[in-house]
Amino acid sequence: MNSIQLNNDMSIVISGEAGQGLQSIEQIMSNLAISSGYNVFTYSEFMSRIRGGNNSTEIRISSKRITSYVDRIDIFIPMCKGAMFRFKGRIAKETIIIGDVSHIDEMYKDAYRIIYIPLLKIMKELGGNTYINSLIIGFISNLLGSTFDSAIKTIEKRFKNFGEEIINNNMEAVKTGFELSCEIIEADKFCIQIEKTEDVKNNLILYGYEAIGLGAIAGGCNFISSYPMSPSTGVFTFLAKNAETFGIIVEQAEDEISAINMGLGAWYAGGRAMVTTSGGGFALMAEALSLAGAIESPMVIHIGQRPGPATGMPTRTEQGDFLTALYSGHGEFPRIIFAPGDKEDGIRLTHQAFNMADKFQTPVIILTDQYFMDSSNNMNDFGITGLKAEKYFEITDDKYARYKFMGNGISPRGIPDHGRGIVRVDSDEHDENGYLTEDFNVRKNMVNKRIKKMESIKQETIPPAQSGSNHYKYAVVCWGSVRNTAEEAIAAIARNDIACFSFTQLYPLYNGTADLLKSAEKLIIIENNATSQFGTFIKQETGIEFDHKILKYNGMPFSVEEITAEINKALLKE
Amino acid sequence: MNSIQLNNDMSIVISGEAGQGLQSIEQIMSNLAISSGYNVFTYSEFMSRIRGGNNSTEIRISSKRITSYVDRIDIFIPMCKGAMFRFKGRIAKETIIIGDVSHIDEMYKDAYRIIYIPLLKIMKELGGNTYINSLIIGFISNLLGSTFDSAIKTIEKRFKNFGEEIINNNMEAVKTGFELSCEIIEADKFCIQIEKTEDVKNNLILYGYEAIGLGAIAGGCNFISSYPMSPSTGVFTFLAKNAETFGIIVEQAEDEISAINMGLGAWYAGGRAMVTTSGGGFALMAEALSLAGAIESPMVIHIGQRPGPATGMPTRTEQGDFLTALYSGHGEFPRIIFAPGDKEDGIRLTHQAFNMADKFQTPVIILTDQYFMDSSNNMNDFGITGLKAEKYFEITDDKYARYKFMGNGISPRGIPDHGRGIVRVDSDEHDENGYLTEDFNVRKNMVNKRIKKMESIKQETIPPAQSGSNHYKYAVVCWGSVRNTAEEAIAAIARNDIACFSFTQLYPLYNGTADLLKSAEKLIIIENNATSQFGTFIKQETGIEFDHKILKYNGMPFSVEEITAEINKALLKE
Amino acid sequence: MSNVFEPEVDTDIAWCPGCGNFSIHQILLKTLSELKIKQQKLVLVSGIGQAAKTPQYINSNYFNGLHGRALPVATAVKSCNPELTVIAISGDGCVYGEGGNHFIHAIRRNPDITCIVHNNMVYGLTKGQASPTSRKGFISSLQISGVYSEPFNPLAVAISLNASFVARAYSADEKQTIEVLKIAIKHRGFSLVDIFQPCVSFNKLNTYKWYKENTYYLDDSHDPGNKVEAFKKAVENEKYPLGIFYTNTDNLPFEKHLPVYKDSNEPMYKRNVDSDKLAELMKNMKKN
Amino acid sequence: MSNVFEPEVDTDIAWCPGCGNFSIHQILLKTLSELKIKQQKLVLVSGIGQAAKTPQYINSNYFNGLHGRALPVATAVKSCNPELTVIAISGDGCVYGEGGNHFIHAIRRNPDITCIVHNNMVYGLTKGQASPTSRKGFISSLQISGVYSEPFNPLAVAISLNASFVARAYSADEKQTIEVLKIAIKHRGFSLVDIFQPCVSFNKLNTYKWYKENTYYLDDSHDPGNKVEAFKKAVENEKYPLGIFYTNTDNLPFEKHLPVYKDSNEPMYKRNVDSDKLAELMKNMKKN
Ligand SMILES: Cc1ncc(C[n+]2csc(CCOP(=O)(O)OP(=O)(O)O)c2C)c(N)n1
Ligand SMILES: Cc1ncc(C[n+]2csc(CCOP(=O)(O)OP(=O)(O)O)c2C)c(N)n1
Ligand code: SF4
Ligand code: SF4
Ligand SMILES: [Mg+2]
Ligand SMILES: [Mg+2]
Repeated sequence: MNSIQLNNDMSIVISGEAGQGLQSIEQIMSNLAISSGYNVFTYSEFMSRIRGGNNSTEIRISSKRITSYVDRIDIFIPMCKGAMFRFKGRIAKETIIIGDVSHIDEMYKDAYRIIYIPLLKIMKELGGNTYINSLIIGFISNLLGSTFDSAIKTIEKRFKNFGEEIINNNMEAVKTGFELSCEIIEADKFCIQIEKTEDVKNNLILYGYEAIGLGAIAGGCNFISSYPMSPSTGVFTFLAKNAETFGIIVEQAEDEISAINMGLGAWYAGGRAMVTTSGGGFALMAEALSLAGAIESPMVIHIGQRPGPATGMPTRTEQGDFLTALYSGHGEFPRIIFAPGDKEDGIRLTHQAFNMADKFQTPVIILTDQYFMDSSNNMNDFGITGLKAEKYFEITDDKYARYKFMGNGISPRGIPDHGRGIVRVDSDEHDENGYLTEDFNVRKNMVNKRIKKMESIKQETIPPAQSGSNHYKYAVVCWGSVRNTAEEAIAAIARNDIACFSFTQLYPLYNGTADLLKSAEKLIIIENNATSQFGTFIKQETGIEFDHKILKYNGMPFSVEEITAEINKALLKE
Repeated sequence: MNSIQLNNDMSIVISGEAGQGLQSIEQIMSNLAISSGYNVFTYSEFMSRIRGGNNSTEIRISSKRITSYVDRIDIFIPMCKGAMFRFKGRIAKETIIIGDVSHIDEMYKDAYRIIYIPLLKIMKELGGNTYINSLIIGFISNLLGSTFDSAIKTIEKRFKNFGEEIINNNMEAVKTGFELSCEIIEADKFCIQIEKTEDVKNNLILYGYEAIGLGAIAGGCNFISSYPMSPSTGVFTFLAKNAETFGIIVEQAEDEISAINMGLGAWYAGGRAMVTTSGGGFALMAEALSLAGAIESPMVIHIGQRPGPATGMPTRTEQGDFLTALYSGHGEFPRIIFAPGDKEDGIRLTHQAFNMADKFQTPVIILTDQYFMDSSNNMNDFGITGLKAEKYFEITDDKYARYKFMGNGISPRGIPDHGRGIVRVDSDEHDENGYLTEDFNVRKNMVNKRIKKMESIKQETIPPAQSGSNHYKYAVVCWGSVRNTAEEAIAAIARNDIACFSFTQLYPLYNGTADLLKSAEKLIIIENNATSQFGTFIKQETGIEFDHKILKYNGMPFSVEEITAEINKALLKE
Repeated sequence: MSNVFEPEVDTDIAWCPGCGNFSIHQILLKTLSELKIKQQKLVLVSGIGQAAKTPQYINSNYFNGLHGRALPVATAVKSCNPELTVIAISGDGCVYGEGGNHFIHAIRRNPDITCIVHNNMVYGLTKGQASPTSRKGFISSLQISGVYSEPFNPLAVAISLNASFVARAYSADEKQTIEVLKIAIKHRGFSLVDIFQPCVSFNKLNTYKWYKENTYYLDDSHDPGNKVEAFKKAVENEKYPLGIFYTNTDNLPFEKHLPVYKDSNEPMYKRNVDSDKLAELMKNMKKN
Repeated sequence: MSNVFEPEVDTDIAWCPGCGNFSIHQILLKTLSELKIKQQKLVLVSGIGQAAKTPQYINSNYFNGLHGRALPVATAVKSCNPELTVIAISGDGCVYGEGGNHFIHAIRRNPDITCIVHNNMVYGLTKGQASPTSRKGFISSLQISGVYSEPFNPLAVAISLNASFVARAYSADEKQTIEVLKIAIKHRGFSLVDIFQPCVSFNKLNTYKWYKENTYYLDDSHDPGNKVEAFKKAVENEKYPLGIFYTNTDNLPFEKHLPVYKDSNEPMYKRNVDSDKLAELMKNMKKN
């Protein structure tokens, strides 16, 4: 086998069973990567089971900032038998396969670039399969040019609560891995050249669920009641972990209906509540979403999308719930929908969701997906502590009327026992005081009042992030988690007549949307769903139709290569 | 007061408290009307309470078939104090007010046409206020030219289970009313001339809820599980009443979630199930709707719409739930939405809903509203017994696979123990056999399969009913229960350049819709909601935008006069 | 003595003449006044139904939410501001039917709230269908040949779940019911007060007369600290006992467990994000 | 003897090595085979969770529905075709958490189905959060400082609702559990079999050892006909009794009440609309 050279952007995929500790490898590796001066991106894809099956993590390491998933695999590490089967299409002749002979499928053994390491034998010596991930960490860390010391330190930290024997064995495993890899490098089989940069060393590495969680904390979230549901649970767990520090009430509800009704009770009493769920759980919240509309309660709802309908593929990704987020809940009332593209969007928009919900007394939905939740990358601390939680409720007096008619439809929001006023909220149609009414005129005015709020909300819509050319013939539209992948693809295509518009606010639609799009000759939309839901909505709002739809709905996210190829195909079609 | 003459179309409004028996009057009067040879239409509007408050019924009696609500009141009968307050805008100088002096508000007493009858005194003599409705029945029946005999017979039938004293007192009340009215007619104060026709004598009088119930029976419904919710409960009650005769399993569920999951269980085991609910209950069914999509189960869902959001106005009417019916439930899967315009539509479409649900293995939603449910009119028996319940499931063999890939996406549906096959349905993504799968390719194919069914469904869409001119410059679009009112208004406007398109299938949209509309110079849409949901959808599907929207959302249905005036206004705006 | 909780305006109460709800309304007004609860500190949470209209007729903060969903709302209100007195008040259909799951789990959670159920054994507002507590044989427009399901036994279920306070009262007995309610509201933890309430319009089976004939009061010999005895009483159905069946203080109230109130009782609305801590968290995340 | 219910294909079972689900799976296969149920006549209904995957590994009709919703589906299946043997099988989170309301009301309705709950006192599939049956103090990624809610007591609740058959078993005791399951399935009416099941991945509190040490079998002295005694046993929590706690045949099964089966046992799928009767109904509606 010839010596292998990898330059500036490397994608490592490690594949194993659930329970083999892929997540640890991923997290430790990304920490090692930035401390060594590399940019890093990771994405885990896994089955809906706790042990066995086949999961993988992609770790991209690069000299430039990278934040998206690629199909390309530079290094593939199978951690068990059967770990290669699902990667047939992605393991290329250029891929370096590193692993135990017994974990490598026969078909690769002749024609592919394989570096055998006697994983099983070493494991046996160490006394258990559980050390395999430490070994791999040692192995890769050397490849990346980490010092042995930093590798060891990370492992030590990781296992500090595990008793001496376990720590020692893991250290031993790291050491073995490190040495193995030294041998290989020395044997000149390998050469990785990724430019280092000091910049990243002080970076954060954030998963999507952490970004949403941090945004929530910054937005003043002090109440979360939810029901576990993949892929949204990470947000819940993150807030639980930080509950004591930040004074957050965390309660696992008996079901999603309870969760959101608790959330509404919390806002009513002066808390700042959110729920986190997935499409199926959100479906159960529809009635209470409508209640938020009726009582004009703030509410923040995070939906981590996964493929539906029904249970679908619990641990996979999709963007299939936009229209149901937009129209769930009976009756007519305002709402706001965000869909963060990258982790920074995740923090900012979640923070903003709390402020907007409070300001406009309306539910705000944040749409992410499994790809967003379970991918991570390094980023700057952009000054999150500067984000303020704005409170919009007021001290009430004797004459307080919860639904006082105001010019813009937004009545002052009171809180029980905060002032002398009495705060009445009612799911029935109500008068200004919150008393049930059957008066047809009051009804009409209350509908108008609620709908009126949309006007103020529309004044604060966020324009899509634009990348690519300013003088574009081709406009590519995407939303939510597709953003970074699309942007990287557009950058790769490197034409000066193409622009990419990544929407992070889906509803209400940025009012300059038609202007942005109509100047393009050809419009392309990219969505991780089967029916182009956002495209449908843009048509409804602007009359503009997309010429080409790039849709994916097999449960996996788009890769940079796929989008690149599909856009090129679309451009060729002219 | 001068003698009063009413010709061919008379609108009587009786107003009283909940509990005074307005419904009995309405039902008895409409029976008397058709047996006398008149056409009849009734509509009840009532508060969300059991006693007290103020409710009313409008009874229209006409020589022509009439099926819609008018603002005009020819005769107004207050049955208690405070019964006139809400009718200020509708009681005109021409309105004849008939009632006890103490029930008539002062403001009317001088300038309006009042016929005083000593209701209270008579009631006192009979020994109770409860006989007031029999008296009014007697009174009106004579006005209508019913014979005394038929009035008495109807009352006798009505009270047959109530003990002799009650029967006698009611008969006495009818008699008194009849005689009073004779006196007035003799005094020549009154003259009603409505042409009679033999045609109607054999007609049915159907309420909306009966139409849906009959359609369900004709469609082979043999299972209904629901949770009571106005205004949809009538359908449930109707099926319960007929359960034993038609072999229908009727179960009041503990909540709406249970109701629809029971429905899905029933279809799975070979039953034909429906649920009936309103927007709030439907919101709770969203997850199971998605389940129906995933497991490809037939399901029939009736939504009786009422004003939202949340509890809103429980006994009022609105068309505010179209978009939520269209997009509720996470993930992407086919569905069908009907919205009957008149009672015949109600029967036919509900019948068809069962057959379509079974044929395409998909949920079918029927959208009505309180106006539709609680209005009645006479109609022909159009041969409902000719409607057949078509069964589409098959006997299975050893090799049976529930989700076998077929060209059109529709796999043969098997039933447990009907054949040798094993029937596996799964809310997770599944393979052809119904086993859970995480295979990306199978996932993609299953999505395609489900979406593919839309093609077949689209081939059977129902065009909108067209009335008015064939060579139109103006096209008016409406849907659901607005149909008859719009049609009567268009007929009243009597121009030869206007056509009315009443949609009874909302989704998928009739594929000739763009063709129908684009030839018009001006497009008007009428919807009983605040945001023109169907108009929004038509724009999304066809790109066509409406020039003028006639929207009402105060909880009451449109009247013929309102639509007439609004259309005229729109036409003037040119 | 003027009662601040008396409705401000002369509202038209939407109940039927003779309905047991009127007595419960009066009982509640008196209880609140006698307990001298500060008006601003009271929050009534209800669902939807005839019973659920009660807060409309009380001059108090209220959250009149969705059918079946009063308890999660009440739990959250109390937990965001433990200084409030929170009463969830609704009908039997609302709490035991649509809201059954919240009933179970609110009891397990044990927030310091009082749950008053107007138990008329029927769905009043929707015109007379059976409720979970309807007796077997009860005939309605949906239960054509009578209810055949076992009636829901809220007391026995609450006791099985080791509820903190379990009582039954009768709307027509003002004095006793006020007494029970006062104890219930003062009791720390989840208190269930199921109140038998005649529905004169739709329940012709369980009338004033029926209740009179089919109830009796638990006497001093009953020990509310004894779970098995309480259960025995709760499953009696020859005659239905009234009074306090069961109390226990085994469990702290929900909100007392919450770490947010460890160092401070300040209600949530007064609190702000600690940006120093946020900065520190960010710093820690960097190191991972 | 070959068992028709053995999975057809050599499926990769998605449970963790050592999980109690494997024993329950084997127990169920043996029970079904010993009961000689006709393969086509068995329907397994499950929700979502690790337990809920069981039907995937049995060669049987199944309806693998939504999390929490097995019981309404199972009730309807049985009522549309009473000839079927219907078993609802799911986890503790599914049946007692998300599905708690259906649990209560299915018991009241009393369809002749068996409800098997794999009670591992944890949410397995979603990675270890507390379930309604988790013991106090159980620590998880969400219950950072331990569960403080009273654990849900399924047996006591079922007994309070006068359930037809209430039993608890333990997954590691194959013989006894098969015995209980056989009786449960043959029992006419709603049968609850709560099976203690170790979750080796997420429940480090309630381990095989813990179950062994904290359970014992009810002996012959226990009278399952005595509700109060059954309740007493159900609330024991020093050690948890195993076996049949309570049975009663007070109530007919749900489907036996249905008028549709008054004159004929024919399942619904074989029936057709009687158009003569429809014609007659139309005629009657004319006369009103
Ligand atoms: C989700 C939902 N389902 C159904 C209804 C209709 N509904 C309103 S009140 C009620 C039942 C009322 O019964 P109960 O709670 O016993 O109160 P009561 O009127 O008897 O006091 C129902 C079914 C609703 N409002 N929301
Ligand atoms: C509506 C809904 N909410 C949440 C989930 C996510 N979910 C799947 S399984 C599960 C809990 C599993 O616990 P349990 O029922 O005890 O089963 P186990 O895995 O322990 O056998 C949850 C919360 C879901 N699928 N649907
Ligand atoms: S319907 Fe029954 S519960 Fe409702 S107000 Fe009337 S009597 Fe009372
Ligand atoms: S997570 Fe627990 S319950 Fe699930 S398979 Fe693993 S051990 Fe069994
Ligand atoms: Mg009630
Ligand atoms: Mg479990």
